[in-house]
Amino acid sequence: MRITARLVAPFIQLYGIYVIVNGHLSPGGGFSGGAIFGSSLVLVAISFNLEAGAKQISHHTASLLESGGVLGFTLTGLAAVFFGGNYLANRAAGFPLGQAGEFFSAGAIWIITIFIGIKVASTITTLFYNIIEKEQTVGATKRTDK
Amino acid sequence: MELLSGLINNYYYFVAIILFVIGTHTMLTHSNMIKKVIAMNIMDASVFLLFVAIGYVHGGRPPIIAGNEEVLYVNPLPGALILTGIVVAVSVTAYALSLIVKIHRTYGTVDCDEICKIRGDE
Amino acid sequence: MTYILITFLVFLALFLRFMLGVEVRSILTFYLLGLIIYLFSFTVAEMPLFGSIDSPAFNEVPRRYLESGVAETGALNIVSSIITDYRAFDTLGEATVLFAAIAAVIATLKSH
Amino acid sequence: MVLSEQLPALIVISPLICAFLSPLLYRRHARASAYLVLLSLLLSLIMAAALLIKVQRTGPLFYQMGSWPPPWGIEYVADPLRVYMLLVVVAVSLWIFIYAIKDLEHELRDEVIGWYYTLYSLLVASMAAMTLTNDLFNLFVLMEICAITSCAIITIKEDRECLEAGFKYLVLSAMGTGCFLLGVAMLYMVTGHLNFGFLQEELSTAVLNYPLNVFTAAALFIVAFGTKAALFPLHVWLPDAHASAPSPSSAMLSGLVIKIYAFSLFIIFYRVFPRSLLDSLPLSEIVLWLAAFGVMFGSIYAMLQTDLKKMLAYSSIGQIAFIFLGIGLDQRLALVGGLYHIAVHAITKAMLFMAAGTIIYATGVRKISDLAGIGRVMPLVMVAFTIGSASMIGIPGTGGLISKWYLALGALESGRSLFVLVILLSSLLNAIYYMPIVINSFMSQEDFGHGVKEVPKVLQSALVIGMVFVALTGIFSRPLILLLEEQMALFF
Repeated sequence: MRITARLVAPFIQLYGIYVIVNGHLSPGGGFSGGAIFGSSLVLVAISFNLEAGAKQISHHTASLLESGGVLGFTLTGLAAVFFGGNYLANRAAGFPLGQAGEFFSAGAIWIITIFIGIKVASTITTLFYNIIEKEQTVGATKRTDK
Repeated sequence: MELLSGLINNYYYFVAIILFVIGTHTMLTHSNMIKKVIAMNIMDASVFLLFVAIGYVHGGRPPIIAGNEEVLYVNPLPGALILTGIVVAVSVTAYALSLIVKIHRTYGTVDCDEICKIRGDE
Repeated sequence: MTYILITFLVFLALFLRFMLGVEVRSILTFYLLGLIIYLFSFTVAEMPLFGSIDSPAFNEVPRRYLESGVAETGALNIVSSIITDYRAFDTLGEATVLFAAIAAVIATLKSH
Repeated sequence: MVLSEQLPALIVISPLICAFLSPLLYRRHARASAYLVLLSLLLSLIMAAALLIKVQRTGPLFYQMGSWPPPWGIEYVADPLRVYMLLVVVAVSLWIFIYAIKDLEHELRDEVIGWYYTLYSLLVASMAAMTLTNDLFNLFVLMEICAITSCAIITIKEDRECLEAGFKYLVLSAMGTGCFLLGVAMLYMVTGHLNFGFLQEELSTAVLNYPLNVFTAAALFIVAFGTKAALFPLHVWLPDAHASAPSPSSAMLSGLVIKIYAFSLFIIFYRVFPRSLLDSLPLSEIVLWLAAFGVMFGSIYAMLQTDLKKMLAYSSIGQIAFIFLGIGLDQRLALVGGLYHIAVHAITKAMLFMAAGTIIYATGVRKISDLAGIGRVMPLVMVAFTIGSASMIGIPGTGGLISKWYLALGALESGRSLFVLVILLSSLLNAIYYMPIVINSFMSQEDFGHGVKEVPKVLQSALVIGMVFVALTGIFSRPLILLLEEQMALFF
């Protein structure tokens, strides 16, 4: 089980990143990619223990990434205002669209997708840790009571 | 008869409505909180099903543009909206579950009727 | 006209039955929901035909997304271009919901 | 880049950014985080005021998110009516926040206060956006943000009652949003639009082809918003939730959150459904009767309560029904009264909850019967409570009277004098349960029998601001009433 998890986890993470960055070309996008990436971290945490999972992404980093993800999204929108479009504008604000179908294309979509991916991945791990850690401490106190 | 043929033609919509009612029923009659949350998800899922079914077009392909040839694509808007809706439902579920964890810790039960009893005794 | 009244009364009755006993409650709910399904089935029978190209939902809005989406946003995946460009504010709201859920979970679990 | 054109987006974004920053900031600088929220709300308030001036001068502002024209993108509309509501939301939430900074210290633990700030600013942002949005699906997303955050500011308190109340609220509001989304799906199915303006255009033809769909959607909308705004038979969650929450949350929930749903229902009725449909359906009739029952029910139940905050919560059920009465009467003057009541009740009820919160802060007393003689110990708080009660009852010179006056005028003009009776009767009932508290607290022979802590300056100043606000709604109501009358003339 542990060996499988260790073997599989990097591939899942790689696949998650692939889904995120190709969101504008193929099925997928920030949400699905972020969920895939986040669940790989959860997988590691489940199959080893919480510390091993925490080594991959610490608590503090997760919350930093979380705020950062949404904040990046918001600021991208504000940047559009700054460049002369309306809020969250893409073409109207002059983001370079590039050649459709190329990897670096679609202007703000590319940026926003990555931010969403970061946000969703960190959300899944944070949710998992918050619920699990509390259970563990409660379980620990119960055991000492006995 | 008209009703029946209408239902058969639109059975996707009808199934969604039935699911919605099942969700409502479970939510209102079961006192177990976990079941209530599951019912909440069933309700949401039924509406998503209805929404996505609206967007389907016979013979349509997923809306990922490939090449320039004339192909029929399905309506992309409901899919995009439901992607948003699913994430919203997930976050509500996560919050509800954490609330249940907390309730279980303070009351020692996840059953609404028992909680009412406990509060009545106080 | 009567239809809307009935639908609404049924929903009201659902909430009113909190005042009754448990057995009466479950039987009543069962019949009421049967009634709702019956009423909704008329609505369903009246809905636009499933999968039809002429359905009102397939109007100029998705057509423009499909026809000029690639040129206007540069993304081949039209669903992506809708959620992150045409209707990006919805997606910002959605990311905010996620953030709110996290904040709510942490606030709830920490406060003990 | 013209900044004044971007105001509708910036007003929403300012508290949002603050919400994302404050958990990062709170860990190191707790104070700075509070000031950040204060600053962002102040910024929003200034921008909202600027928006109101601009809108009154140049007419409604249509803001296209992402520069995409309406049927394709999301549109925000700032017309005087919505900006009036926006201004109420931002101003009242700024004022409640001043109170919250101090009050929270004794109600919550230190670690969660930072998260409270986050949730609070998210709530304000979502409500501000709900007043402006012109898109049904966007409204759904905002409603969910609002639902989660408003539940979370209840359950954040270390109290088992809060958890249960919060869960009940969450489940029922999730059901409400479920119904709303089903309604949206049905409207989208028959029209293919989500934008209010386009929907209204399409619906007038769609209702001929698919009448049942449209009717069902309308019924579902009433159920959805009725649940969320605690319209009479769907109010079961409100008393527990509002009474057990921390005082600033109670003020926020009772003052603003339920109003915003009533306002959204109003906007959907008059901006989405075409006039001909409203005339042919008994929609407003249903709302009217439920509201009339709600007015009576809320007042009667409030009389039976022994807990101060629970009484205020039941009184909210009665007062929110006044707003629905305005919508239900479907008449110009009644709507002016109902919409003015939003502002009046938001300010008054928030102040009453603050006064109750201050009493709990200083003495720990929650029972109404224990309040005898408190007026001599805490004069400022009880004066605030008295002014608030006066406005609730509708004593001449207060905002409460003006809104009830317009409601009654509207009822008379549409030939429904029965509802004038309902309004009068409810004022009487309000007097029956508010006046004894006031009289007891000042005139009672016995002394106040509990220890009293000193009330911090911040709480006092918040109450003073509240008194000024309540007085303003009474004395300087003219400009607002004129604005509302002008706007209502567009609908009839």
